[in-house]
Amino acid sequence: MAKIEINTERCKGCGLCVTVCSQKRLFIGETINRSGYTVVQQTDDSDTCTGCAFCAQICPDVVFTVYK
Amino acid sequence: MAKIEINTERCKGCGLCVTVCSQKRLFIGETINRSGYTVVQQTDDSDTCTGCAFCAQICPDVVFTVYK
Amino acid sequence: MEAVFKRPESLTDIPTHFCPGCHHGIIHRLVAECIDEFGIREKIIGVASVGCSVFLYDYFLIDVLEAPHGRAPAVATGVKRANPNAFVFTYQGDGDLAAIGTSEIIHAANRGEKLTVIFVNNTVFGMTGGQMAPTTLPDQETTTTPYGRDVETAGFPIRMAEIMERLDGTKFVARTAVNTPKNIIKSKKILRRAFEVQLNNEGFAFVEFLSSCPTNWKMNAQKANQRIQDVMIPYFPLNIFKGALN
Amino acid sequence: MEAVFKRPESLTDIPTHFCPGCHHGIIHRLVAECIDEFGIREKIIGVASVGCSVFLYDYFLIDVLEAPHGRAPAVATGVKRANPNAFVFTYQGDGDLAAIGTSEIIHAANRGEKLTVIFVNNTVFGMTGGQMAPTTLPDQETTTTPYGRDVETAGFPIRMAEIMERLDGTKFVARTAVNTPKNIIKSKKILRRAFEVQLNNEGFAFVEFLSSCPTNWKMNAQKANQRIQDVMIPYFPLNIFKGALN
Amino acid sequence: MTDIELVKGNESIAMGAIEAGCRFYFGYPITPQNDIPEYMSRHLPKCGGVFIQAESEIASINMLMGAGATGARAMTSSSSPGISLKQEGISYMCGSQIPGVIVNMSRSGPGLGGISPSQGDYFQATRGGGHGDYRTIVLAPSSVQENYDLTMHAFDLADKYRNPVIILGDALLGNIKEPLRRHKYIPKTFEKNWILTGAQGRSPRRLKSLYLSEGELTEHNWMLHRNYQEMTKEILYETQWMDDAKLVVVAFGSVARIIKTSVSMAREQGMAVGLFRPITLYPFPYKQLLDISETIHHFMAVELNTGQMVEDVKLSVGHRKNRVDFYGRPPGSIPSPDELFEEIQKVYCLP
Amino acid sequence: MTDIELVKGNESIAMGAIEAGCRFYFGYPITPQNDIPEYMSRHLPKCGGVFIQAESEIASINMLMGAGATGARAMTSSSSPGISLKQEGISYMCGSQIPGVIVNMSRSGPGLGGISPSQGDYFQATRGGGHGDYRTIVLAPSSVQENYDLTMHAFDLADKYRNPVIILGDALLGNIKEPLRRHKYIPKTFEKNWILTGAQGRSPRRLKSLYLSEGELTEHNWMLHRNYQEMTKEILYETQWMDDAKLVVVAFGSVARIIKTSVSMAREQGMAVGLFRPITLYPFPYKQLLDISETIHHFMAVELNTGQMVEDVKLSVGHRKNRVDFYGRPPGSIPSPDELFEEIQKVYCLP
Amino acid sequence: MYFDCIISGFGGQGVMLAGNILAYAGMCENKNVTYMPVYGVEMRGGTANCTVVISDKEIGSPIIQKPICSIVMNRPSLEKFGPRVKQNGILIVNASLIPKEDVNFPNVECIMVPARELAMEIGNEKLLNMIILGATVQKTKVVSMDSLIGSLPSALDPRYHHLIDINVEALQQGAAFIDQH
Amino acid sequence: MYFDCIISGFGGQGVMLAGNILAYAGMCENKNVTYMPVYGVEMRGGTANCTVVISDKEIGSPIIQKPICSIVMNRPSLEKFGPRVKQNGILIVNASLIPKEDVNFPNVECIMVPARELAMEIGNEKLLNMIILGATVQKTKVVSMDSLIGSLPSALDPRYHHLIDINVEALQQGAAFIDQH
Ligand SMILES: Cc1ncc(C[n+]2csc(CCOP(=O)(O)OP(=O)(O)O)c2C)c(N)n1
Ligand SMILES: Cc1ncc(C[n+]2csc(CCOP(=O)(O)OP(=O)(O)O)c2C)c(N)n1
Ligand code: SF4
Ligand code: SF4
Ligand code: SF4
Ligand code: SF4
Ligand code: SF4
Ligand code: SF4
Ligand SMILES: [Mg+2]
Ligand SMILES: [Mg+2]
Repeated sequence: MAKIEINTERCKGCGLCVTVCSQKRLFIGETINRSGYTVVQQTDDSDTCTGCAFCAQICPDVVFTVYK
Repeated sequence: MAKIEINTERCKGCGLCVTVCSQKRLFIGETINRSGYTVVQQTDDSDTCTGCAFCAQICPDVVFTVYK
Repeated sequence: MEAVFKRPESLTDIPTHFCPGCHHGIIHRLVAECIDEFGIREKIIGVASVGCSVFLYDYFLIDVLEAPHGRAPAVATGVKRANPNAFVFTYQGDGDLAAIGTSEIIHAANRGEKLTVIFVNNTVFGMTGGQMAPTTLPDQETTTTPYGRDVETAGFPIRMAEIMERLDGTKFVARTAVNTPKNIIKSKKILRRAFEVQLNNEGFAFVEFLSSCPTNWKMNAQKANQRIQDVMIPYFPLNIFKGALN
Repeated sequence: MEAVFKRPESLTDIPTHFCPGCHHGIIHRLVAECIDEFGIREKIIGVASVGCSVFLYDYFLIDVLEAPHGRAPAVATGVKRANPNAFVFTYQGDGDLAAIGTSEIIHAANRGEKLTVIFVNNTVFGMTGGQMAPTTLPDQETTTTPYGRDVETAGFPIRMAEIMERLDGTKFVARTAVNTPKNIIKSKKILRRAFEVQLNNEGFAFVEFLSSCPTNWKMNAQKANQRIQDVMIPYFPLNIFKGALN
Repeated sequence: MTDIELVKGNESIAMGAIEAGCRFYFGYPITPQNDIPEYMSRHLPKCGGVFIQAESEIASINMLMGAGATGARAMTSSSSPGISLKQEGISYMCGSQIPGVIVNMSRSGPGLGGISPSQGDYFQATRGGGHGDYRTIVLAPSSVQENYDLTMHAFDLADKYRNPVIILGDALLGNIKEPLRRHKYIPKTFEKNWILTGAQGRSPRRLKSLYLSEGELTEHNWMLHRNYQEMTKEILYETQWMDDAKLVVVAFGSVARIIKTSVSMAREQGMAVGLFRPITLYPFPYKQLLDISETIHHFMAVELNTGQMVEDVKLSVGHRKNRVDFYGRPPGSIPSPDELFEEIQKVYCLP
Repeated sequence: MTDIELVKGNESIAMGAIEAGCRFYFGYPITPQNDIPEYMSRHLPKCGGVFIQAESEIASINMLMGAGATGARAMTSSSSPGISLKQEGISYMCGSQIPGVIVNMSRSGPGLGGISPSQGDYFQATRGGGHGDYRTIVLAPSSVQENYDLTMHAFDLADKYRNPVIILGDALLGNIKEPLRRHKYIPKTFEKNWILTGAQGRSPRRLKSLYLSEGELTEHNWMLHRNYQEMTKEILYETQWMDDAKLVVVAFGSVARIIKTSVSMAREQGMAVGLFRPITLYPFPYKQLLDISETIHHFMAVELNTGQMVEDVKLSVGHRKNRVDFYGRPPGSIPSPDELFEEIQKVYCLP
Repeated sequence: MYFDCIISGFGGQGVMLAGNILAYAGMCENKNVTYMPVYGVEMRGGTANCTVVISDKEIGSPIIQKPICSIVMNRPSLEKFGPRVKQNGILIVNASLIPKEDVNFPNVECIMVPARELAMEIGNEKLLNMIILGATVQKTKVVSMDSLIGSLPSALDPRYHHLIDINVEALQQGAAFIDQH
Repeated sequence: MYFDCIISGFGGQGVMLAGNILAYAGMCENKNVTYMPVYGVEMRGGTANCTVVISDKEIGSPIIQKPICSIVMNRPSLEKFGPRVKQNGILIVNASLIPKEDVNFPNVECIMVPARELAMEIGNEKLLNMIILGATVQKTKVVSMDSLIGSLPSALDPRYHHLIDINVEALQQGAAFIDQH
């Protein structure tokens, strides 16, 4: 069991995390943050997250916290 | 048969030619040139010169002309 | 549950000015993690260079000195010699380190200054709008090579890590990339080692990061990462050129 | 009888200001011979650097431009690009080329400028009174390394030819010496080749000469020549690093 | 070529250079003048020229020196910190009498400063920031059209006096777009019997700045000095609203155009204010300003710095019964026409 | 330490530096100041200091900046062309408020010029040869003893104002030997709450010159400007034979001592000539000279160049009814006391 | 005749292009014009703005503290440039990102243009700058719509010339919006 | 009391050392002194000269156009500095390299010192500078012989202190030559 937290206000919507999540549970949705970026979101199936932290590793804006 | 010409006014008396002459026919004598250097001279035995031009090659001041 | 990944403490909470997908952000985080892990935040003096990374002092909770363009290794030499107990690093782009600062990096390395140099090679001058860098690849279009870099007249992409390797003064020289999680994890190990080399007073450490600049490459972040894999790594091979991970 | 050795015509008849036994004189003569032999005296533009060889223009019957200290390769780049039919060479000391001018030589070489660079390495700053040069050998005493060069703090003697070899832009790179008639004859061949590389429009040619400075080494001319053999050549191996004599 | 175009200031300089026959450009990127190298990199190859992005500003100025030595028309451009790095090279070019055009689209200082407009490099440009007694002609355009025209002129002056010429603009004049009418360059010929081309059929030439025999360098310096005196022939300036003026505002370059608006506001309010805009900063129009002070005794120097050109104004008119006021705005913000109008109001009634 | 020694000018500077606590020296050889690095390379290691022969003047000034940022007392030295190369770095040090001592034993320019004495770098030193609105205190010694004393003083001033200080000597003051009385440095303490040492138990510090928010850099520049105004407290100058003088000769550094002989010759001939020697060139003793012009109206600036300091003399006293004459000798030869005496004679009777 | 205007918004919103086209149109009407961009250091993100001045007299300052007209395309721009509009000036607001209730400046005529929606009608969100520009010109009459449209070929990079028609449409859509409100 | 002197010769003749010792001796007598060397660019060969001024007043110029005294050790120096000696001044000539007939300056007292020969008598040609210096001091009395000798330990590099005695001998030899002629 693992989970991630997304600090969307820092997200710039670059989509890198989306490409590396092995569980394909990240996506760029419609939400726009205060800086005007369309931010990343996670699917509701929180139990699919493996806590691999690939998303966190590749995110240039340190948006994620990963718990395991 | 070979011979050398020494332009002593250019000579700085460094002695490098003396060390390389295989025939040991060069020496630093007593003569001082206009610039104040004690210059190189050759022995009288002009027939011993082989024209190898080692002296000329090593002289930093292009003092020698070598004939053969 | 325990946080297995969280924001390093040496990073401030200010959003960076970097473009979406820019690797400067990743490299900043790796540096911050090393600072945290070695517990040296309070004995660090960072030397910022001029390039997209100039705002280092906004993002790290450490003492920072801003060097003139290209001169960070000389500035860092002054800092370290006057303050040998401090941990001193420079963070420099390829324009900064491999163009205007060629002389300073070569001689600081050759003197074996006890510094850690973080070199971010993104094949362009990012900050000034995407001009050719010494590391720009053959035929790459930039704003000053509008017809592609012609190696015949504009020179060849310069491989700094290989030149660093040749200098007797360097102790650790590596090139790495942060375009995939795997490479990032590898990079972290390399960077840790580059920190240790200074912490153990062994000598000069140099890490070249292949880095993306989606903005000036005019591609999105993913394509930029792919370009690193397909185009940059073949030209700039990843390697530990000198020293070892231990 | 025929003159088998005589003063090259490209040399003026002015006595040089060089010290007794200084190799600058020999290297000047070799350059002049090449100019004569290729018949290019009237299409040469020489670029003098700042060092004991600054008076190039007094000794050669050719057009000469005096560059600021270290910048001869950049100046020569401007000359050659604006005048591609001219034969352009620089003549630089080790202070000039390997210290202040590091950046300029590396980038001119890396751009593959069609230049011939004559590099005179005498392990000291001759003209300014014998201070340490980047090529000063370990433990060598100079006026700024009074206790001998301590490589730990003053850095390692830098091997420029080896660095030049690493750059993709260079076509011919060699190191040679003029301390014996044999080495001089060899040097001549190497220098001729370095001239040809430009004459054939092949690219950038670099010849490093190991050279003596009896004055600042504080020894007589013979001992200085011996030092080249015994101490310098082991550290700076003679070699053709790139290209071949043909 | 007489069509009108909307052109960016930096590009107008590049266009003027190419039109004037500049075929060699050497530079290193720096904001706010990157359009110049970028334009050159696109257009020089098309007209048989050479663009080199050098490894540094120092390399650039030295390449300029090399190309200039062969008689070619060549240019480099940069902005403040980069220009500081060129000072040694400029001193050498002056000492060796090698022409070339150097563009400084200056930015805020000191140090890294910022990229906004500034006139903080006035001293550096007019007094020779490098070592020794040398000067360069300094042209200060204040519109896109002038960028273009003065760049052409700069090449002529450089050749005429065998001396580098500096174009001193700033971030405002580099980034602004305005209508530009391009026109053909009218070629001027200069005897270049000093250039290096290989000593074919003539005795060898040398271009150098080292003079060691007793007295030789003194003579060389006097010769240069006479050349600098000659340059006073080239003085350019603009005046407006001078006829009945009681106060003359002296300003150059970007701030001159901002204050032009303020002066016209003053005129609308019935204030007798005139505007004097030096176009050559070196040689400075000392005499021209002095002549004006025959009838007008109140001057106000306005600059985007803490006070540099004001010294030249004082050296010119700072005696007799004249009054010289100063308003300076160091870089980091730009005064608006309203603010400057207020400053004019403040000094207008001073004795 | 109060023994008298016969010491070379360059070495006296190195001695003063070490005595004042300078433990870091960064430099690159250039004639005529090589005794400074050479002395430092011999003596610094003995007192726990660090000598680095840098790869260039640019590296040296940047090392100085790095060491200065940590609060260390550090110095670099060079001569004219090398000082030109340091201009960018000096501008950065001023912008970042990092102290340091920079010695310019100047030589002849422009370009490579020559190695004889010169005062051709006056403008560069006093007006900031780099970019932007910055200034450095400039101290101009004129004897070996002053070399020593003013070098010590320079370190105090640099720390006090958090600004680089330039010592402007020349080949004459570097090569001359004179008796020197060394003495103990009286330590002054300066609160250095800005230095970088690692953010231990305090919030992180930054030393930088980049200021981008609207108005921020303007404010920073005004702050620096106020600091420069403060420096006027430090003005130093020497006067001699002023009481009844009708003509005041103004000269600094090496030429001031040559002309001292000429002025004493003039006095012997009964001419009422005085000597004013600015010791701080920046800040220049404008007011002090102006005060003198209450009673004396004739000034003569004498320099080893074609006319630089004379502008400051004119800015100071060039109004009212004063007369300012100038004699300049550009480098390459040195005027003898007799020649200068003749020049004094020439202007003495002018109205 | 004298007109000045500050156009501001996010980096990608086409602020600079709009300013360029407006300046071009002024030039085509034989006016004096200046166009002055302002960027941050970064060449990325952040807000961008430019100033356009059109006059039949010589133009002094190309930088204007209090413009006659201001176009604000996002909220930070509104906050910075809204209050600066001259008394009796005009403020053109991108209503798609800024709610009406936030726009409250006495003695300034505020025009709310739902630019994104209007652009979407033509099928491309990116045209929102053209919608707003069309509206501005129609409102201020600083240049004729013909000049505005006529300047597109010169102001647009040839790479984008195939998009001229759709841009024309967007300008007209913006103008039409003004006519209808 | 005021005295100045230019000492000149070849590079290796010890010109600078002689000047240094003289200045030192002046300093030991509590005089003001200056010593000013002049080299060519080259650090090698060529001629070298230095100027020494000794005075009981503050010394202005350390560079002298027309010295009271001049020591010339070779011919080029004679040619350059001979004519510059002040009226009624003194010219000390190295007679070993310069023939008497070439030394002809009206109103100048010319002293021919066979320096090389005298030095050889002590056994070392290199002492010729000391011979000449001794002669100069004895002739001009600018300092006492005691001061001159007393300054050797300070003026000579410690490496050469074992040569002090022989140097003293040379100074005395030079002085003796003056006494005898
Ligand atoms: C002396 C000087 N020259 C040029 C510049 C302009 N400049 C700022 S950053 C930069 C290059 C940035 O490229 P790089 O070092 O590769 O960093 P990146 O932005 O790509 O990370 C340049 C040329 C400057 N600030 N100072
Ligand atoms: C900018 C600058 N810095 C320093 C100098 C002083 N300088 C003249 S020659 C030289 C070094 C000479 O050494 P090298 O290049 O090895 O030539 P060498 O005399 O040994 O042949 C230096 C440092 C200078 N002229 N200009
Ligand atoms: S931790 Fe792994 S599985 Fe979970 S969201 Fe991140 S990348 Fe996907
Ligand atoms: S990688 Fe980071 S910045 Fe990019 S989309 Fe994912 S969370 Fe956002
Ligand atoms: S040519 Fe040969 S043999 Fe003859 S003198 Fe020269 S070195 Fe000796
Ligand atoms: S090598 Fe040349 S300079 Fe040296 S002694 Fe022989 S001839 Fe003279
Ligand atoms: S311009 Fe390039 S390097 Fe700079 S922040 Fe943007 S993506 Fe990163
Ligand atoms: S100092 Fe050295 S390099 Fe220079 S001329 Fe003398 S021996 Fe040759
Ligand atoms: Mg980069
Ligand atoms: Mg050397």
